[in-house]
Amino acid sequence: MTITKHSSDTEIQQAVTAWLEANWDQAERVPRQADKYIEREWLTQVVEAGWSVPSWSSEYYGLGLNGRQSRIIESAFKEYRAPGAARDRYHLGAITVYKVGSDTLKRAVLKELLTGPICCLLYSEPNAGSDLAGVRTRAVQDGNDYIINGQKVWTSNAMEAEYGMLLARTDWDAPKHQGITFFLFPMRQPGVEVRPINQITGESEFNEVFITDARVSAANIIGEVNQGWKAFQTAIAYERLIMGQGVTARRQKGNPTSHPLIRLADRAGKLADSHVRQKIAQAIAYRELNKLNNDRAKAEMAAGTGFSLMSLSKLAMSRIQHGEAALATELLGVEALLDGEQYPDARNAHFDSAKAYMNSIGGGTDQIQRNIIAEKVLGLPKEPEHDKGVPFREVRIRAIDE
Amino acid sequence: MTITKHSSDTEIQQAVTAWLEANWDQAERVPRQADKYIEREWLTQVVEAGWSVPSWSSEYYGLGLNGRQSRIIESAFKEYRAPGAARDRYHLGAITVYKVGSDTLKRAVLKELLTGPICCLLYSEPNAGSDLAGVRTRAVQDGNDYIINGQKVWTSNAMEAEYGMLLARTDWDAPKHQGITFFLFPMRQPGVEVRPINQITGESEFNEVFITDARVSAANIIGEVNQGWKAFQTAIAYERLIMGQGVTARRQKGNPTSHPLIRLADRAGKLADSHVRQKIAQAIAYRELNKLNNDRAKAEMAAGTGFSLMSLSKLAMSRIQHGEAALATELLGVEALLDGEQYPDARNAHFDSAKAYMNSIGGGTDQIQRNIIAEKVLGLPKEPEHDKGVPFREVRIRAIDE
Amino acid sequence: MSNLSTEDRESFRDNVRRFLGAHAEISSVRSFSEHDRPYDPELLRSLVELGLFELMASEQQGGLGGGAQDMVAMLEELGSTLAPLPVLGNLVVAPFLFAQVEEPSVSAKVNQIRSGEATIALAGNAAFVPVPDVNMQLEYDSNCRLTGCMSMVLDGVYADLILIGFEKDESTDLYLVEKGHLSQCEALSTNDPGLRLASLHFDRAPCIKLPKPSELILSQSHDMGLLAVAALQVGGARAIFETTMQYLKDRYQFGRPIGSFQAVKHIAADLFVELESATSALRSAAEQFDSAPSDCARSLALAAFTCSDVFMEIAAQAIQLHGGIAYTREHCAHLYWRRARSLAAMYGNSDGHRERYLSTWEEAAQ
Amino acid sequence: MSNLSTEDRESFRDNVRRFLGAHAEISSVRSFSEHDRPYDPELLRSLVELGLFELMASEQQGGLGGGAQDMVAMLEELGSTLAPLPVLGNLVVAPFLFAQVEEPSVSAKVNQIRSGEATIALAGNAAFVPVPDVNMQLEYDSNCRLTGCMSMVLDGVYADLILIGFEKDESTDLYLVEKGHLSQCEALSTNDPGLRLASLHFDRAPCIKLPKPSELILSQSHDMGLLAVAALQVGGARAIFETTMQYLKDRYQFGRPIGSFQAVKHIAADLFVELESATSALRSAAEQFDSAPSDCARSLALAAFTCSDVFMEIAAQAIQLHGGIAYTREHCAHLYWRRARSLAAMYGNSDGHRERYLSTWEEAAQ
Repeated sequence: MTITKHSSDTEIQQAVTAWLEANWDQAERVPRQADKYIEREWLTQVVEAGWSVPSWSSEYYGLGLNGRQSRIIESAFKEYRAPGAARDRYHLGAITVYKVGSDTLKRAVLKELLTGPICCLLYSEPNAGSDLAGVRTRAVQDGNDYIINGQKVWTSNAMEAEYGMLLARTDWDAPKHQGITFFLFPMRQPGVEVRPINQITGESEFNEVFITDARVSAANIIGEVNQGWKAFQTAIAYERLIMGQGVTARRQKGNPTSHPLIRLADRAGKLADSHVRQKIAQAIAYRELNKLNNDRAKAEMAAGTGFSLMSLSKLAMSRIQHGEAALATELLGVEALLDGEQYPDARNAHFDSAKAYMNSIGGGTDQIQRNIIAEKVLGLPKEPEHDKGVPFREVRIRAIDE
Repeated sequence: MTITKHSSDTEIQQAVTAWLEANWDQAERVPRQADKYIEREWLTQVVEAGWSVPSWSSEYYGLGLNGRQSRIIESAFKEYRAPGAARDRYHLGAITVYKVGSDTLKRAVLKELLTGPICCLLYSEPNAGSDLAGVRTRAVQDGNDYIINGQKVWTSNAMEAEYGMLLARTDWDAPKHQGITFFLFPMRQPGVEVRPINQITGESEFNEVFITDARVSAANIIGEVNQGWKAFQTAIAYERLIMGQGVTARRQKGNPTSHPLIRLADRAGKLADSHVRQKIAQAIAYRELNKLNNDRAKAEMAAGTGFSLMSLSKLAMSRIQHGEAALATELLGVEALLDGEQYPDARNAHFDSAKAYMNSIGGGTDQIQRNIIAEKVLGLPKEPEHDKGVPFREVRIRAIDE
Repeated sequence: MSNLSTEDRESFRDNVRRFLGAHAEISSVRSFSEHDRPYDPELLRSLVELGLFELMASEQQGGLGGGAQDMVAMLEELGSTLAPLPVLGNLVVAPFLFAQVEEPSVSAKVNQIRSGEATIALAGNAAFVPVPDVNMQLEYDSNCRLTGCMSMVLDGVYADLILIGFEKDESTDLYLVEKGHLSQCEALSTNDPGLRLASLHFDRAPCIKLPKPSELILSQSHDMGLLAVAALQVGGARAIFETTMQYLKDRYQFGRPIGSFQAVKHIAADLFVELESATSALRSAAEQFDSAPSDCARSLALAAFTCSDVFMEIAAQAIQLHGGIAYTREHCAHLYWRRARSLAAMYGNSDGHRERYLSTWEEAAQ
Repeated sequence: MSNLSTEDRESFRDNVRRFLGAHAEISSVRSFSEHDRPYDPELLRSLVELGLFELMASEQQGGLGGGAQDMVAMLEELGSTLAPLPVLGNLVVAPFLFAQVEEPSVSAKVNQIRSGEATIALAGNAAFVPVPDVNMQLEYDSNCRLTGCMSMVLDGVYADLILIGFEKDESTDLYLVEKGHLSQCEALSTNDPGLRLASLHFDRAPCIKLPKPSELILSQSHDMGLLAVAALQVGGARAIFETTMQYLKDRYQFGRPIGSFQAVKHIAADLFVELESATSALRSAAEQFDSAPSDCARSLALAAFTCSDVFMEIAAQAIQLHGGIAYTREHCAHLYWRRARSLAAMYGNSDGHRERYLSTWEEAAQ
């Protein structure tokens, strides 16, 4: 039976289940008809069956289903613990190419992307942090290729990625948003060096990527030459969406039956101290208030009016995370000098205190978030923009340029 | 004996005491040779004797003395409780004319100013608040006079003043600081209406001044046409100096033997509550820290390095005053609903809470103070100025101008 | 529980908002305390016509049977105007206390209250009284007369009826007294011109002793009063916040709207987070009250301190952000600021509610 | 009291600053904890040559007889570098405790400490110990040997000498033990790589029991230690503040230095008020200690919580203002931030000092 957007939920359910029964060994977690599990082969099967990106058009490996219908397939795969579904929700590279790439590009790379390679997103640079459009990585045309030189930073998954979606400047005489091109850039080539960043949390989630005379074909431009900023907006929006989903699922504090700050205060013998109690109460309250705001946002989103509320959560989370971690540190007393596995309370307090900067700096600092809330939600006027309409080569990156 | 800068301190002391003995009845607080006390007559005597402005040159009623020598005279007058001394320290109008007026203007008005009239300072306007140079009061030449139209606000002493030192715009095509003229403007004329401002504290220290087709002679320009901003800097600097002296003397909180917040907490039965105690301690600490900063500033000023510390006090005072008043209000409990003479604690808490805005808004808002500290002390770069070099008539005062 | 649908509630809210926008002058607060007159009878009558006074009355009593969510929605609107109105007595607490009283002697009064003919003040030391007099003494004699006095009675200056809640030995009695039977009524000077207080004296005053209310009704009356204050706080905070945002757009200095300065923007953004948080806390508490009135202690406490703190903060910052103009009595900012300071002292203070909030977390963990 | 003139102190300070600027690498902190080695002997020797270790020794003992103001001036400088140094033991507390000991058996040790040949750790439960072990037990037997253990001894990993202050029944004994006599020394992992802790075990360890110190010496040793921590905090806060201000000038985004954005400026201005306040509190407390050491409780408490809070605040904001670069371990900001977090836990916490500060106001009023 062919599944289309006119199929009933039951038909979809039956079709995907039947397919999985026939092709996937749920117990062994391998394909039924394979000697050993080769990821690319299995993913190819999934793509060809249409389960990989069911919401896409049939021209590009999809079934043209709506969101609800797609979720049925995703759930079935989850139940069978089979990989490869919902790439139309989670594969940043494939989604971006599908949404903004040319037909030629889509035909050339989409299937490859869906059946394996991880795609990272190469946008931040040492001099383009809060000012994301201040890209200085340089792309110079050379026949059918572009030659890339520059440095990217804060790149997730750069070690594993076969492709990077790369922002590079192709016109230095246009204002900053208008001279940027977006490339699907092969990472596994000479001239691409990836170095993990040691974070203050002890983690290394991000990388620096140094690019020296590396090449990318003009055919791999996503969108159009010098129109990369617009194409990039799609990618970044999906990245945030995917990240946001991760964060929500990560940790559920605010469990009604216990609270770590109450436990720490109790252990420190300070649970009767009214000052400590006020601080704990307010810390717990900030988290609960944010949750209530988010609940209200979701309800209002359904009615199409919740954008302004949604925009508050990231900023609010900075106060919550920094505040809880600071209070936990304080409650440790002298134990705050210690760290490491042997002292889990101290380790958690230090880790959380450092990790809080991930929210207050990463993905747009608190300062940028406040600008956005003030301008986009409250309608306060923008600051006069200093680099607006200025050819990018004249925009300063340091005082010495004066 | 004629007093000059070469006289010894003892000679000065003897001379001024002898003069006061001869001319002023210390017990009755009237001149000895007068039937009744007419202020202007007495002040004329003081001016002619040189005691009024001893630090000024002899050409303009002074004796050419230095600061220390002048203080001897001031002290003697204070001891005899005789008015009229130290006008070179306290008479804003006379000082400004003396420092920046033309010789013609000085000869014309200085003596008159010293022997009576109060001078107010007319600078703030409804559209020139934080942006003091945004003056829109208009001065148009008409023969030997200028005709003035506009509105001033936040003027102290406008009711009593015979003259106002007035900032008015004379060139609308120059950038904002360069088209302003400073006038010694007669207040007692048709077209000048003074209305007291009712403040949220219940006081009326300030006034609005409405000026409609009033006149001032071109001879009364202080400094030069269109150079008024510079002349005004002298006046405002002296105004701040005189105000600052007043504030320092006004109230000495932080008396070591009692503290109003401790008393209020005790009365509310909350002096054992650790949260209340922490808040009180921090409130007291902020005031003590500011005092310590000021002490250090004075010591460093002697060594010529204390400017940066001096500049912090006004900003720090906002947190102190708002914080103390908020805490007092909180400690009142339900009594915070009340007000008036019968409830002095409530009345003080409400008054102080309102009056704190005098510091955090008046004389440059906290926001302006932070700009100054960041730019002048910490050397952070200025914001790009939006109205720099722009003809003033093109500077916007409301969105509708777009 | 509420008998109104969400749509009904929102359309009710819109009606009230439109009406108040057209008829309730913020400036009415100024003149209110200067004359010894009660609330504006015309405004009251119009609100009765809008059905506002029917809202909380039960359906048995011919009311709309509204719940906390409905009440809160209306009071957010009333809070935004500052217009002097007998909110806590007539609109919230008395209807709730009377909802289950079927005493004929009271029915007439209830109708007067609901028709806006009579205003009612809440007095005594019971928890449902917004400004309780914890030191009060009261004697109810064998002739059914009351003797005693109580200070700081909200609306006590001119209310036609006084509802007294007197708690002693963990038992609470309710008495209803007519204004005419007061032996003395002394108006007190208040910081907020829109909130008037009096101390009242009774000397063998005839009264109606109401049937003893259940603990549940008493505690829920308190909870409704507290929610009402939180709603007034959110409404007031939102109104002065919006006024301030408009000013930041309109006011130009240095050739730019002052709202384009980054530091000003950031204050605004932070205040907006607080405002929306308070709104969420308020509405969630009301919802919780409607769905599980005996299990809403945590929500209520959260709403109480959050809404109180936020109104204080926003009203205070509003003056700062306006600059000099708000230092004048002509501007409305100080009126909101005074209201914030007064409401913060009703039904206990923020720290107390925060303490209670934490206790609910500890209890849950046990 | 100090024997140094203000000019001498400032020229001493300049020498130390110049020397540290040239020779003390902030990065030395990173490698410090990775090797099981003591402080950099070359750096120590140079500081001895600068006279730093003579500073606090009394003149009778051939030292400079410096006072709290001198100590504080030097420690502001040392605090700015983060360089690992045996500050609290060798420079501050031990010299003070030894200043009046004339026991010949001790003199040799004192000379070693002052020459930088030997480093000394402070252990025990006495108030002068920066990280006291309140639960410790200790036995001093008839053969003059010590048995017991104590956790979290600062510098305990490699110090040549351990000075133990043991308080029991309101009486304090001092013991001096050589490293070689420890039965066990376990290094603990710490959050600040520049501060190393160990737990120490003694099993009938030979020791020198020092003459019983007076209450005054004990309490002043504590006060000096506390002032030293406050000075390190101010020094650290100033260093990372200045680093941050420079970054705000150098770093361009949107074609402007980020320090030209108003909201960033305002954070900087507020932090500067805090920094200068802490500096004033510190110096005033040191001055008060020098002029009236028995009447400086209030000044000391004020300095203690102010300097601690300010370093925490400035170090935390420094990371935020730097943005992503300070989220990397390569950047120095997190090292200051770790130091701030660790110092905040020495000699009690901020809230405790604030409480003590208020008490002095209450006592004065009685």
